[in-house]
Amino acid sequence: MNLALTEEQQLIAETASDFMQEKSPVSRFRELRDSGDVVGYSKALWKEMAELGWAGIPFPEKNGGAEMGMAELITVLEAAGAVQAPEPFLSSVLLAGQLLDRMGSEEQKKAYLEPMIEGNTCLAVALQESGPRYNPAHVAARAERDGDGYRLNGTKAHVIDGHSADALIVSARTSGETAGEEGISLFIVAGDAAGVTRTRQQRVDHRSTAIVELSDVRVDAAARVGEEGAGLAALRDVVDLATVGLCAEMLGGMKEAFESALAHMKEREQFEVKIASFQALQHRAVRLFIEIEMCRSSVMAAARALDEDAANKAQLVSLAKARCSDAYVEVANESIQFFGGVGVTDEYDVGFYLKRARVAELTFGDGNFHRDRWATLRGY
Amino acid sequence: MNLALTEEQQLIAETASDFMQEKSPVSRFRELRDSGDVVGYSKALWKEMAELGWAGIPFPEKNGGAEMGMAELITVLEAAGAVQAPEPFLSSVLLAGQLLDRMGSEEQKKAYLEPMIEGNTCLAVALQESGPRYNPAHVAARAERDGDGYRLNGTKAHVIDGHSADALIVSARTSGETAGEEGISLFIVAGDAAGVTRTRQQRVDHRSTAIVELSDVRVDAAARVGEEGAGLAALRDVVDLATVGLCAEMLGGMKEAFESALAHMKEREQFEVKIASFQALQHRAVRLFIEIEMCRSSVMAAARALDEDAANKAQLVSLAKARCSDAYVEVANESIQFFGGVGVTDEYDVGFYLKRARVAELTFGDGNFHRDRWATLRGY
Amino acid sequence: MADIETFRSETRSWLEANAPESLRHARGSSDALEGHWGGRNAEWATPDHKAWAEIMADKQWTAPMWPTEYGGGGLSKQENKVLTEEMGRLGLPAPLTGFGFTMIGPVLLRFGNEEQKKEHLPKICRGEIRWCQGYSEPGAGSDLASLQCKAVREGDEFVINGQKIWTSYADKSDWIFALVRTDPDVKKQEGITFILIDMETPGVSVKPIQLISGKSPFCETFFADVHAPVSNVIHEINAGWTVAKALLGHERTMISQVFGGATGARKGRGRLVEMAAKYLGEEEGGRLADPVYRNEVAQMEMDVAGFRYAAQRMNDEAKAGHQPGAESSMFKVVGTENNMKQHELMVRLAGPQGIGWEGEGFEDDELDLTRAWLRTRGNSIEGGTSEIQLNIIAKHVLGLSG
Amino acid sequence: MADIETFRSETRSWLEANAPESLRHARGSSDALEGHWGGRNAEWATPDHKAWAEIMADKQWTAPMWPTEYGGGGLSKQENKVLTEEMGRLGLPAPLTGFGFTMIGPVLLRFGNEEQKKEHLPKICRGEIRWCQGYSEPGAGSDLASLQCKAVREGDEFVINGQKIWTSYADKSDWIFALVRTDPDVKKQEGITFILIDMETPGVSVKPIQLISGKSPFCETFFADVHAPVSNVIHEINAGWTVAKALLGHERTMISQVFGGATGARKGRGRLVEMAAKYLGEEEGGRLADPVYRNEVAQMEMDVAGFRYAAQRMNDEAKAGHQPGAESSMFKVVGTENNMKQHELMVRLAGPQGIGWEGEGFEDDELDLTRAWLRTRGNSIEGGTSEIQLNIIAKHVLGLSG
Repeated sequence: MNLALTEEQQLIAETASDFMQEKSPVSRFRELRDSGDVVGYSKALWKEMAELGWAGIPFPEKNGGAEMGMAELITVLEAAGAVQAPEPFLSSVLLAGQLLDRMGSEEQKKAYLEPMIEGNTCLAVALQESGPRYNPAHVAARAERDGDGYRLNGTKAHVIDGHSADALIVSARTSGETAGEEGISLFIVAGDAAGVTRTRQQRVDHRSTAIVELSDVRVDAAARVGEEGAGLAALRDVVDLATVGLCAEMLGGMKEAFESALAHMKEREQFEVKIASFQALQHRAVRLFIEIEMCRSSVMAAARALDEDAANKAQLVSLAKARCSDAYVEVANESIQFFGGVGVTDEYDVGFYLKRARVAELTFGDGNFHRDRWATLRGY
Repeated sequence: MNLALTEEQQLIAETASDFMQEKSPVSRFRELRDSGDVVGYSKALWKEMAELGWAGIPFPEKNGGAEMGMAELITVLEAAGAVQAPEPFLSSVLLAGQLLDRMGSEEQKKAYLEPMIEGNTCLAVALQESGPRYNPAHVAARAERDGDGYRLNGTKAHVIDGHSADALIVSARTSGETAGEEGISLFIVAGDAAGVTRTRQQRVDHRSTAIVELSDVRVDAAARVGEEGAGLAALRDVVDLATVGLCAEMLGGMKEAFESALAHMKEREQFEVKIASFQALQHRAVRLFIEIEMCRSSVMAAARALDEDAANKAQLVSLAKARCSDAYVEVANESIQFFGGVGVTDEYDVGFYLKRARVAELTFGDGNFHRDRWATLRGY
Repeated sequence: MADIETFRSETRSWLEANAPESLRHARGSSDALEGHWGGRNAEWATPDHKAWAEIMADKQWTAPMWPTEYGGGGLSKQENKVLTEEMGRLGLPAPLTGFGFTMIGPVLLRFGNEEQKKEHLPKICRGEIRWCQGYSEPGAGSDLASLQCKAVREGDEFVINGQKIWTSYADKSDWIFALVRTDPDVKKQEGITFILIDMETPGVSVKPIQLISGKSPFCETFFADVHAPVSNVIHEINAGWTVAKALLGHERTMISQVFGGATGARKGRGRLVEMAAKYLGEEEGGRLADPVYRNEVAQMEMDVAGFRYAAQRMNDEAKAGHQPGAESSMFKVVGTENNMKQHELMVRLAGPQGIGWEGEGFEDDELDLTRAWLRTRGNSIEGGTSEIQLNIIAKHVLGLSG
Repeated sequence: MADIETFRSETRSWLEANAPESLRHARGSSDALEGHWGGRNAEWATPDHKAWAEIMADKQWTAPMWPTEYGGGGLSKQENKVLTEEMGRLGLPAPLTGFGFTMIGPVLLRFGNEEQKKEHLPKICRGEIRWCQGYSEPGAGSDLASLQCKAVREGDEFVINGQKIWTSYADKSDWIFALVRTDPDVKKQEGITFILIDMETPGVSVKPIQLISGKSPFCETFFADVHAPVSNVIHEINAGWTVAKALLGHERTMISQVFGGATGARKGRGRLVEMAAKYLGEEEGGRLADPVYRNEVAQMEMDVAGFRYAAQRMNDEAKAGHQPGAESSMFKVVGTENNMKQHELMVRLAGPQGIGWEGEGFEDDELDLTRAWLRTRGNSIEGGTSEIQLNIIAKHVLGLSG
């Protein structure tokens, strides 16, 4: 594992950062929000990003991808996080795209993965239900054999970008009981298929998830992704990938929130001096700086462990997510404090980071969840 | 509940503080330690303290006490904590004395309680054993009927002041199994009784506990304190009393450690200014000050709840102990940091407070233990 | 003692006879922040609320302890306590509330001249005028004394130009009491004047502030060539800082009391525990299923309880004659931090259900919680930042120079 | 590449042939703090340790990368790495260690004149002279440049009066390198000289310091009219601060590496988990019985692991050509804090068994733990306090003026 950026990674990072600053400053996200948009991101910008190759980074060249890995993708996600770009990397690339890449048939890849890589569609994975929060085995939705196909029933919740996705990959039971490890199968369903009802859940970070109700949704056998009953392991794997992708986005967010506060401190005067000169604030700022550096190392290590399929990759995912979850909220809280009163007004951008920090914390498991997982993985 | 000191309490507090500063400055404790003393405190000074009425504060007048309560006693203990006076208030007054006052026969009070109140003897309670740390029901030691008396066998551990006590009250099972709630009885045994072997455990705070081995120790029925099998509730009660007494001592300790560090900061110069002028240190000092104030309120509330036999008294004991446990260690750690290098030398006194803080934290339950107890008491 | 008991029975009878039936044991009656504020454009929850305010104003009990000549009740501390208790017995809401009673009223009583008291206090007592506070400015946050809103004297008037920020409810208020700079050439604290301004004066405009939590009572208030008579100055010209400081200490105490009172479950299962049980489950017997969050809930409850006992001690010591020192700063810091931490913990307990903004898929309570959490983020900033409070304690309590 | 493989096989053969059998795979062989220090009064763990030092000194591999003319091995970085790997393969301890190798040696190589290098470096390489460092003074802690120990020139000598503190192992050392004030009338940094003093010179006396953890290697060192030749000055008179700063940066890096390496369980159950299992019990399957402490153990392990990856990143970036900035300050802060927290947690896990001092009733490991915990309390002070590190980062990395 090498934790320094290669020249190629450095180049991707710089390109992404330049693009985001130019095409997607935070003001773009603010306009999207204020416009009453219900999609949650810009389809046009998603297309542009895809044309730069970002949606295809981790996929085979034969599907239009770049055959690179998480180490490269996280540099793009960090840049996106810095400007609050809400484009659907997690849902389309890391969850649905990776499921298709790992489990999908060639036909499915042609039909769903490749158009997504080209930026023409967005995908989502409906894996969560209400109840125990972060356990992908908690599936009550059922898929019953119906001729040569299946009939899906159940309710999925908190489906990231699920409201706007062109197609959904749904986890449902072909056997076993809720929370059982066996019997979870995956099906790809068009977003507007008969029997699918999607309710948009507007979140505090001004992005959307969906409640997806499946009522006698009829799909062909060809809609099944992977073998029957073999969905759980793949779900867990892609959730780990998406978790590290989210961590990278969080890293970009915390860094930007912190730097905006630093800039404010160097400019704002109180009691005839810059507030940057107050030692108590300096030390707190340094603590945040250190924390961000620690997060960066953990995220980079986790990404490389996933790329290398390292034995301790799951541990490193938990290490990164626990640390980023706690750090992003703390950095955002402190940054607002450094801004003072204006920091809690909607007019300033720093509030976006606090909102996103909280949502990100509570997505794919918070600090407590991942500390518990770390301990379990390490056998205690 | 009134959380302001009455004039009488104020007077006791001032008397105690003056006495401790004059007769028992920290240098006295240091000399005791350096002298290779094995008792752990000064019997002469204990006598003087008793003559001022302090050993009798919570006991009936007919036994030589003052018939006051915890609200008064904690003012003395705070003064003792400030100067690291190691005299046996916890062991003799709050554990053994209170057990005798609540459960003892008139003969037992005459024989054991009254001489202690006069400062002529010291007592200890052997309630802990090795294993689950803070649960007084964890008793494996047994008392078997032997004619009209009992025969005691077992090993008690961490007996505060047990090495030097003139008599020990021992918890042992007359029925039931280890950790069972029923069947725990109390017996008073002379420190030098046949079959009693005491091993001094020197602790990091330069005070001592004892391992007490009971090997066929024969006692009369008259040595039983209270009814057979009825010991546990009383043990729990007196541990709560002693816990609050310990909290008061901790409060005195943290306040003194903090104030010594403050004084140092106002005197010591670095970079041509007093280190007291560094804002980062100022804010940290204020945080400690606030924490100490919060501890004081909690300790006073717990003492009064015990005196008033309030319904939530056990909760308040846990509130005080959890807070003081965490705060004393933090205050001592930070105070040493404020002192800088000299703070970790044995020549300075502040190290005594860190050592005592850790021991006190791990006596009668640490923060985690009391948070767990609080939750249980509140039904969740 | 006989007198006070007579007062109690008379009060009880009078309340029984006069208080509107519909307001007895009404929900939220003790919430000092959400009373009825009166004013030219008063909004009354029900006609009975309006009637109740009028009945009490006639009785001169809207400001029970103010002198009778200004519309107050002239009650002693002891009598006022009895009145509060008896109103509490019936669960009656305060008839009127607002900055008139809590801020400018006390200031007028202490610093106002006879004419000013006669002019303004009775209107406050009758709920005719609603007041707001014009202190902060965009360029002067923690360093309040650096304020720039300018007042230039022209004959018997001041002409005011500048901007205030964080003027709560300015959009609903009739008058504002404001700090303005009347002398730019002296030490900054010495050129400030405390002045009263009618919000209907030409040149006054107000713009509400949107917070990260959504709508808020805060406004920006702008003054463009606003004329106010010199007779509206409270205390002396250029002596406004003295008035401001008195009021700030008062405000800090109020805020710390609000946070002391607003939090925490005294009895039974508090909201935190209920939420933990709802979102994370419980075992048979009611033990919370997640032991790590259980520990956090206990810690939080204990912090809140600890704060309550600290507040009680301060009150008990004050009763025993101790002069309060910088305690209000301490309570401001701890009370706000507890409130913030508690809301953060509640959101974390609710998990994915705790991060809704609006619309479907979330319960109303969940959406309220999310907004409340975001709103609390301002607690450690408004009313004097935590950093300022720490500075005050460092200097005035610990004697750390700097 | 061929050359280096040749070097490897030759090195391997030579080590196999020459390294004492008894030292192979000896415990603690990689502990840089506990090697053999040599010196006039050297204490050797075994005769084989002494023999090993002599064999290696003859081979000139006690300081493998120093120039051969001063007793070093003249190895390249790559060769040195191979030597380290091959010694590691056999589990061999470093033959010699100490401040001669890590501090004064590098200083002499950079700042010393030819005569000084010829005089001192070979003796270090042969373990004949043990060095200690005289920097800190009682009155000058974090503000090192305010040191007062005075050196007055008399002809070809300096006469030194004053005191040093925290001189590690001064009681066992032969020479000291010290900062002394040679000009009191200029800016404090500009009047300091770096000088070498033989500890056997009349007027030098040493007093060991007792710490809260018990005995320590630290001493106070006193100078009373101590004469040292002017030729013992390193670099120029009054230019000692330049030398000192170079050495301080070096020291910080070393300390951060020590804390990076000393902590943390890379594989299997670490010490923390073992202790938690021992003192708090475990369920069937090995899950720790106390879920709240389990969470704390996980947090601690994750902090240590996070630190390790941060250290690895710094190394990888350095290899990729990045100039290290103030990273050593960051690592000093985090490494020491992790170490302190870890020891505190271990004591808490051990509970009443974790607070023994000496004598019966406690296991040796328990008593060692208690002392180790107390010793770690100095970690955030020694080698530059955490506060100084934070100041450095604030100024040099974040550009916060002040």
